[in-house]
Amino acid sequence: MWSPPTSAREAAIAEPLLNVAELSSGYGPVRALWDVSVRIEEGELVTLVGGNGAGKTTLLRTLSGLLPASAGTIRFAGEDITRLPAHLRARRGIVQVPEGRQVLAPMTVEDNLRLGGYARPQGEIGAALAEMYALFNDLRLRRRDIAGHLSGGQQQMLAIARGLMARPRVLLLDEPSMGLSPILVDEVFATVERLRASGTTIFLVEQNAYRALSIADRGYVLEAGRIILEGPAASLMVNDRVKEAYLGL
Amino acid sequence: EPIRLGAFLAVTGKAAFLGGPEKNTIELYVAKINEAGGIDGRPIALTVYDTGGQAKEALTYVKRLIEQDKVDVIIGGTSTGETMAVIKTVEEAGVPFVSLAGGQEIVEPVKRWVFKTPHTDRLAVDKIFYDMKARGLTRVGLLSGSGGFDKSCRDNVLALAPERGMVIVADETHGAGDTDVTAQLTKIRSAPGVQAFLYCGFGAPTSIVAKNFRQLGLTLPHYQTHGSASKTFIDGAEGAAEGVRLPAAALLVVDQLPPSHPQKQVASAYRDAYEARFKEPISTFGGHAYDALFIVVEAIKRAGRTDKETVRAEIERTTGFIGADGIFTMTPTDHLGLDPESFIMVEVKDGNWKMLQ
Amino acid sequence: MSADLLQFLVAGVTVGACYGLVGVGFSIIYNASQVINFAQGEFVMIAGLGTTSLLAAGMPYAVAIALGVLITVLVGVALEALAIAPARQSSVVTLIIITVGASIFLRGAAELVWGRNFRSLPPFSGAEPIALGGAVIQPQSLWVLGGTAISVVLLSLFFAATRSGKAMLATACNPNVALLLGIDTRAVLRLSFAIAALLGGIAGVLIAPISLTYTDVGVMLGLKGFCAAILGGLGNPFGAVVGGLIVGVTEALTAGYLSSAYKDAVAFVMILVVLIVMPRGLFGAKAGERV
Amino acid sequence: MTQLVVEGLHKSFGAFAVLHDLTFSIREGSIHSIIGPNGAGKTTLFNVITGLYPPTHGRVLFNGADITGRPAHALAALGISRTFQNLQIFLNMSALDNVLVGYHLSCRPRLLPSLFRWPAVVRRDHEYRQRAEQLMAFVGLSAFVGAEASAMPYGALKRLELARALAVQPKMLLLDEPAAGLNPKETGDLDTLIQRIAERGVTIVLVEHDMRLVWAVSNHILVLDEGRKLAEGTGAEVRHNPDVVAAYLGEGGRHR
Amino acid sequence: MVDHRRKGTRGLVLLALIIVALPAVIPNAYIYDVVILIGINAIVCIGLNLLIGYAGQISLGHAGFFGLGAYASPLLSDRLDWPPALALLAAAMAVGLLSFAVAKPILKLRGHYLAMATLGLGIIISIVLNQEGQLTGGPDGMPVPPFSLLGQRAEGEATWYWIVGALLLATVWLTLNLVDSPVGRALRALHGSEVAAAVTGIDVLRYKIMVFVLSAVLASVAGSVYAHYAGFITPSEATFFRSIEFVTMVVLGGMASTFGALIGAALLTALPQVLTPLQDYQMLTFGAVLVGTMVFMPKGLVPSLAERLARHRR
Ligand SMILES: Nc1ncnc2c1ncn2[C@@H]1O[C@H](COP(=O)(O)OP(=O)(O)OP(=O)(O)O)[C@@H](O)[C@H]1O
Ligand SMILES: Nc1ncnc2c1ncn2[C@@H]1O[C@H](COP(=O)(O)OP(=O)(O)OP(=O)(O)O)[C@@H](O)[C@H]1O
Ligand SMILES: [Mg+2]
Ligand SMILES: [Mg+2]
Repeated sequence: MWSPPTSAREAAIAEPLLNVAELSSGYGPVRALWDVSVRIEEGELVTLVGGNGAGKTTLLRTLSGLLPASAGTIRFAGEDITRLPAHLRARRGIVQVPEGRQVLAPMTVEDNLRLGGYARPQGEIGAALAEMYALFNDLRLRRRDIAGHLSGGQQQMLAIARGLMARPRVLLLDEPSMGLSPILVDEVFATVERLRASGTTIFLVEQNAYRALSIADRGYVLEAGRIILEGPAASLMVNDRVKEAYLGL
Repeated sequence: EPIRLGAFLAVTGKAAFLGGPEKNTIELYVAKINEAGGIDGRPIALTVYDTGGQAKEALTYVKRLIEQDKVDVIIGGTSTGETMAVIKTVEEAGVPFVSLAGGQEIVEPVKRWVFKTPHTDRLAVDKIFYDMKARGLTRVGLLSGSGGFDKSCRDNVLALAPERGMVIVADETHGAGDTDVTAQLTKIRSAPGVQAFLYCGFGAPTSIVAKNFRQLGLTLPHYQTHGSASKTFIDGAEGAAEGVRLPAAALLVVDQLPPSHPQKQVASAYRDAYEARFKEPISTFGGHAYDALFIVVEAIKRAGRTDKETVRAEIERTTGFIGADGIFTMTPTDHLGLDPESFIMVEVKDGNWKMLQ
Repeated sequence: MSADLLQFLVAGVTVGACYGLVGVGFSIIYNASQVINFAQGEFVMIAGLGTTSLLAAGMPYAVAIALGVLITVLVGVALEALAIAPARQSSVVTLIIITVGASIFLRGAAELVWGRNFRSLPPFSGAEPIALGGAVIQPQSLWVLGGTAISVVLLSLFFAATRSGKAMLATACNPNVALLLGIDTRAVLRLSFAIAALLGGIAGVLIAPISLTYTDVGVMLGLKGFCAAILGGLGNPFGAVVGGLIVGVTEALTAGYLSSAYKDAVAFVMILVVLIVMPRGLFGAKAGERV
Repeated sequence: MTQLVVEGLHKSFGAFAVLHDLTFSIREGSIHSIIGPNGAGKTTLFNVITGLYPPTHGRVLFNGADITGRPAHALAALGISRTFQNLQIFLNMSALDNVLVGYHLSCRPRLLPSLFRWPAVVRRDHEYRQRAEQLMAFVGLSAFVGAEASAMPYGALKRLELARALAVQPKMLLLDEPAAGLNPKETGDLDTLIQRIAERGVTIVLVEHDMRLVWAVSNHILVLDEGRKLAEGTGAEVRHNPDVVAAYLGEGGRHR
Repeated sequence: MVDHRRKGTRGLVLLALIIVALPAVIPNAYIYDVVILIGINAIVCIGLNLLIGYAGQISLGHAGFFGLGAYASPLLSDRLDWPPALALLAAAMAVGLLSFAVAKPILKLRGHYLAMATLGLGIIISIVLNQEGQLTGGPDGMPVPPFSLLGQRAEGEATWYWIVGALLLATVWLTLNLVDSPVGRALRALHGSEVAAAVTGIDVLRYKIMVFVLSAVLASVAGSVYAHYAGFITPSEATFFRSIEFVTMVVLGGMASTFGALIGAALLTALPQVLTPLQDYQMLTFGAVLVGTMVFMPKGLVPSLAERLARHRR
C-alpha cells in the first residue's frame, strides 16, 4: 500500500523502522515497563505475547505517545520520537488500534472512519472508505448509524477499519480479534497477512498467541513489564515456556 | 493616634453602580482631610470593605470593623438590606453608624446608633406623586426592577398611592439583567386609563426602559426615580431620556441653582473635585457618602474626641449641616434630619438635567 | 393577531435571539471538550466594553467593532493557553470550575479597566423603530437576528461538514483516541476557545446597543445563554438558537399575559418540563451509550 | 426444570428490529451457550433478560414468574446476575469495593443504621469484606485485593466483573464474552471456573466467541442470527449444522 | 479501606480537637463570625459532596434549599409562634419533602442537563423569595428572631460557635459513617456505572433521590442555623451565585472527600477576608487564585496534597 521515499528507505537500512531501546514507562509513580527493547524491521510482522497485566497495552500506549516514556528511546524511521507528541506520531504513520475498541460513540460509523483518515489527503478518503466497506459488510450496512450503538464485535470491526483508514506505516494492533466471531477472526488474520504482504509493518498484540505466532515473522514475550524472550516466531512456538504459559498446550 | 473610620460598601456586584461613587467620594475626601492635617491634628485611618451588595458579607465586615479594626465610626451599607442586616450588631456594640441606603425603616423607628443621609425612598415617591398631581395625572403605570432599591421604591409607591389619591393601574416587574422591557411597557400602554409612567430602578435598565419607551412610541409622561440621577442614564438612553422627570438632590443640577441657594457652593465644590479626580460624571449616590463623611467629621470636631457615645450624641446634634443631599438637622427622634425641600424635581432636556420649579 | 400579542412576540424574539447568540458560544466549547464555559458571558462583556472604549478613543465605528471583537478573541485564546491548556488532563468538572474562576477574574479585570458605569454603543443603523404590523422593532434587533442566523448556519456547517469540525467532536468524546488519529487536541481546544470568544465578541457588539454594556452584563446573558443551549440540546448550535427564542418568547408572553414578576420563573419551569420530557433537550444528540 | 423461558421476544430500536420472535428456554443448573455472528442480538437479549431494556413485545419468565419489564435491580434480587461485554467496572473504587458492591443485596443497607454506624453494620461489613476477598481469590484476583480498579489490566477487570456478579449470589449467571481478552491458558482456567460455579447449582448462560470454551463447557447451545434462532442443540449438533458453519463458525471455528 | 476508615477517624478526632482548642486563639467576635460561617458553609458542602463527589450527580441549586431553610425556620417561629427548634426541624422536613417531590423526575437527567434542572429549581426558589415581599421582606430581606431552646436563648458569637461546631462535627461523623457503609458504596457505585449498579441490585434512582434529599436537608438545616445566627436574611443567600459558590467549594476542596469539602468551604470563606487589603484588585485576585488552584491541583486540595504527600514519603 505504501512505499517510503528513498531517503527514508536508506535510513531504514541502517536501522530498523521502529527501534525501541531500554524503554521504561508507567502510570505516574507506578512503573509498568522496565528496559524494554524492541526492533521491528520495515515490512515485518512482529507479535508481542504476554499474560494478563504484563504491560502489552502499556507498551503500545507508550509507542503511540499516550504515555510518556520515563527512560529509554523510541526511534522511528531514523528519527528520535521519544518526546514527539502523540498526534505527530500518528501523522508520521504510527497508527494504533486500541484495546477495548474506543470508538467515537456519539458519531456515526462513517464519521469514525473518515476521522481514521484524518491525517491523509482528503481526496483519498473516498477510495479508502470503499475498501473498508468491502472488507466489513456490517459497517457498510450501518454506516449512518451511531457507532456507540453497534454490537461489541461490530465496534471492534470499526476500530480496526478506522486504524486501516490511516494507511499506517506501522500498525499497532492491541487484541484486534477480541469479540469477533470465528469467521471474522479468520478474516482479520487474513487481513493482517494481506497488509503485511503489501508492505505494512505490523506490531501485533494478541491473546490468541498461537495464531499470532503462526503468521508472525518474529515475536517477543513480555512478563511483568520485561521482555523475557524474543526470537523467530517459529522457534517461540516450540519454546516450552511459551507453550505452557501462553498456548495452553 | 488616628481617627478610625470604617466603611462597608457595595463596590462590586449589582449595586456597584451606587457603591463605587460612594467609595470614591469617601477616599477622595479622607485623603483631602489628611493632607490638610487631619481633624484636630489626628489623621483619619480609613478602612473600606467591599460587600458585593450582600447582607451576609456586610455583617461579617461590620464585625471586622468593630472587633478587629476597632473603628470609631462606621459609614456604609449601600443598600437597605446590607444596612438592616448589621443594625443589631452595631446597636449591641454601640458604634456610631451612618447608612447610605434609602429605606426609611433604617431610621424609623429611631435606633440609638443608626443614622442615614439619603432621602428616603418614600420621600422620592412622594415628590413624584406631588409632581404628577400638579399635572393632573393620577393613574400610574408602574414598572420596577427586582433589586432591593427597585422593590423598596415599588413598595412605597403601592403604600403611598391611596393616601395621595393615586391609582396604580399597572404593576410590572423586570428581572435582573433583562435586556428588553417592551413586553411590560406594552402591557402598561394598554392599562385602563393610564396617564403616567413610573420606573423604579437603577443602572443600565433605566436607559433600556427609556429606549424601549421611545421605541414603542409611548407618549405618557415618563417618570423615573433618583436611581436614574446620573448623567450615565441620559447618555445610555441616547436621546430617549428626553422629557423624563425624576426627583433628585440639588447636587445634580448644581449649575442651575441660583447663587443664593445654600447648597450651591458645597455641591459645586464636590462636583468639581469628584469629576476632576475620577473623570466620570457625579451621581447623587456619591453625594450620600459625602454627607455621611462630613456629618461624622463635623461631629468629631465638635466633640473634640472619639469616644463613641460623645460622637453619637454630636451626630444627633447635627444642625443646619449643608451637604450634597441637602440641609441636615438631626434630633433624637429624627436620625435623617433632611429637609424635604432639598429634594427637587428635574427633567431631562437637551441631553442634560433641567431643574423644575 | 392583536397588536399587543405581536409586540410581545417581537420582544420575545429580540431577547431570545440575544440568548440564542450567547448560547451558541456554549456549544462550540462543549463540542470540543464537554466543558461548560462559565466565562462565555464575559466574552460578550469584553467585546461590548472594548468597543465603547475604542469608539471613545476616536476610531471609526466599524474599526472599533472589529478591534473590539479581536480583543475578545485574544482574551479567549489567552484564557485557553493560561488556564485551560495546563489543566486539560483534568476532569470536566475541574475545567468548569476553572472557567468559573476565569469569569470572576475577567470581571475583576474589567472593573479595573472600565469602572462600574454602564456604557452604550450606538445602534448600527439608526434608532428609528421599524413598524411591523401593529408592533415595532428596533433595527438593532434585526442585526442580532441576522448575526444569530449567520453564526448558526456557519457553525452547523462547520460541525456537520468540515474535517476540523469533526475533529473537534472527536476530541470532546475521547481525547486520547483523537490523538491516535493524528488530531492535535491542543490546537482543537485553542481553536474552540477562539471561535467561542469570536462568537461571544460578535454577540457583545450586536447586543450592546440594545442591552447597554457594563462589567456584569455577561452574568445574566451568560446564564440565559446557557439555558438556551441546554434547552436546545447541548452541542447543537441550531438548538441553542431555538432554545433562546423559546426562552425569550416564553418570558415575553408570560410578562404580557401572566405576571412579569414571575416571567423568569415561568421560563425555568418550562425548561424543567421540557427536560423531563426530553432529557437531552430539544435537539440534543444521542449519547451513543449502550451496554 | 426450566428456569428461564423466553417467549416470542421482540426488540427493536426505532425501525431497526434486533430480536425477532425469539422463543427458547433454559434448564436450571445447565450451562447454556448462546452464540452467533456479531450483531446477532446476543447482548441485546441479555439486556432484555436482565431488565436493562424493555422488550418491544414478548415475555420473559423466570422460575415461572413473568419478569418482563421489571427493573434490573429487582431482577438482581430474584437472583439474575451478569457480566458485561463492554466492561462496566466502578473505576472510581478499589477492586475489593467493586466486589463488595456485589453484596449489596445481602447487606440490605439502611440509611439510619449506616449513618450512625450501628455495630451490626460494622460487623456485617467486616464479614462481607472477608467473603469478598475469598471470592476474589476464587476468580484468581488475590493479587489485586488492594488495587484500584482504574489501575488494573483488562483481563483482570474481566475477572473482577465475574467476582462482582458472583457476589450477588445469583441463581442464574449471564456471562457476556468472559474469555475475550484472555489468553488460551487463562481461558483454560476460566473453563474450570465456570464448571465450578455451575457445580454450585448456578445456571450459566454463556455468550462467547471463543469456541474452545463453548465446546468445552456447554450443555446446550442456542445459535442466533439476525435476531432469530438459527439452530439449537448440543455442541455436536450445532457444530456440524451447515447453516451455523456458513453464518458463524467458518472453517476455522469448526475445527477449534 | 480499613486504612481509609482509620484515616477518617483520625480526621474526626483532629477536627474535634481543633474545634475545642480554637476558642483559645480566637481573639474577637469577628474571627468567630468567619469561623462560624466556615462551619455553616462546610455543612452544606459536606452534604453537597455526598451528592456530587460520591454519587456523581451535580446540583447547581443547593442555595435554594439553603435559602428555604433560612426563611422557613424564622417564618414558622415568628409568624406561627413555633419554638425555633421545632421550626428548624419542620423547615428541614419541608425542604426534604420538596426535594423528594422534585427529585424523581429531575434525577433521571444526566450531567449538564441535571445541572440545568437543579439550577432552574434554585432560581425559581430564589425568585419566589425575592418576589413574595409580604412574607419575606423582598430583596432587602427580613430580620430573624433569635434562636432559643428550652428557654435558653442562643446569642453571641461564642455560643453560636459551639452550636455550629457541634453540628459540623456531627455532620462529619455521620457523613464519614455513611460514606464508609454499604450505602456510601452504593452511591459511589452508581457514580461509576449506573447499569452495573442496577444489575447488582442497587435501586439507582432511589439512592439518587435519597442522597439528594439528604443533602438538601443538610443545606436547609445550615440555612436555618445561619438565619438565626445572623439575625437577618436576604434572598441573596438563595441565588444561583451562592449555589455555584457551594459547588466551587466542593470541587476546590476535592470531590469525594468529606474533609476536602470542609477545607474547600474554609478556604473560599476565608479567602475574601484575606484579600481585602488588595481593594480594587480583590475580585481579580480571587478569580486568579481559584483558577491557579484548580490548574495546579486539579483533583482539589485535599486529594492532590494527599497524593503529593504519599509520593514524597515513598
Ligand atoms: N491507569 C493505570 N494506572 C496504574 N497502573 C496501571 C494502569 N493501567 C495499567 N496499569 C498497570 O500496568 C500493568 C500493565 O498493564 P497493561 O494494561 O499494559 O497490561 P496488558 O499486558 O495489556 O494486559 P491485558 O492482557 O489484560 O490487556 C498492570 O500491572 C496494570 O495493573
Ligand atoms: N441501543 C441500541 N440502539 C440501536 N441499535 C442497537 C442498540 N443496541 C443494540 N443495537 C443493535 O442491535 C444489534 C445487535 O446488537 P448486540 O449487541 O445484541 O449484538 P451481539 O450479538 O451481542 O454482537 P457481538 O457478538 O458483536 O457482541 C446490532 O446491530 C446493534 O447495532
Ligand atoms: Mg492490554
Ligand atoms: Mg455482544
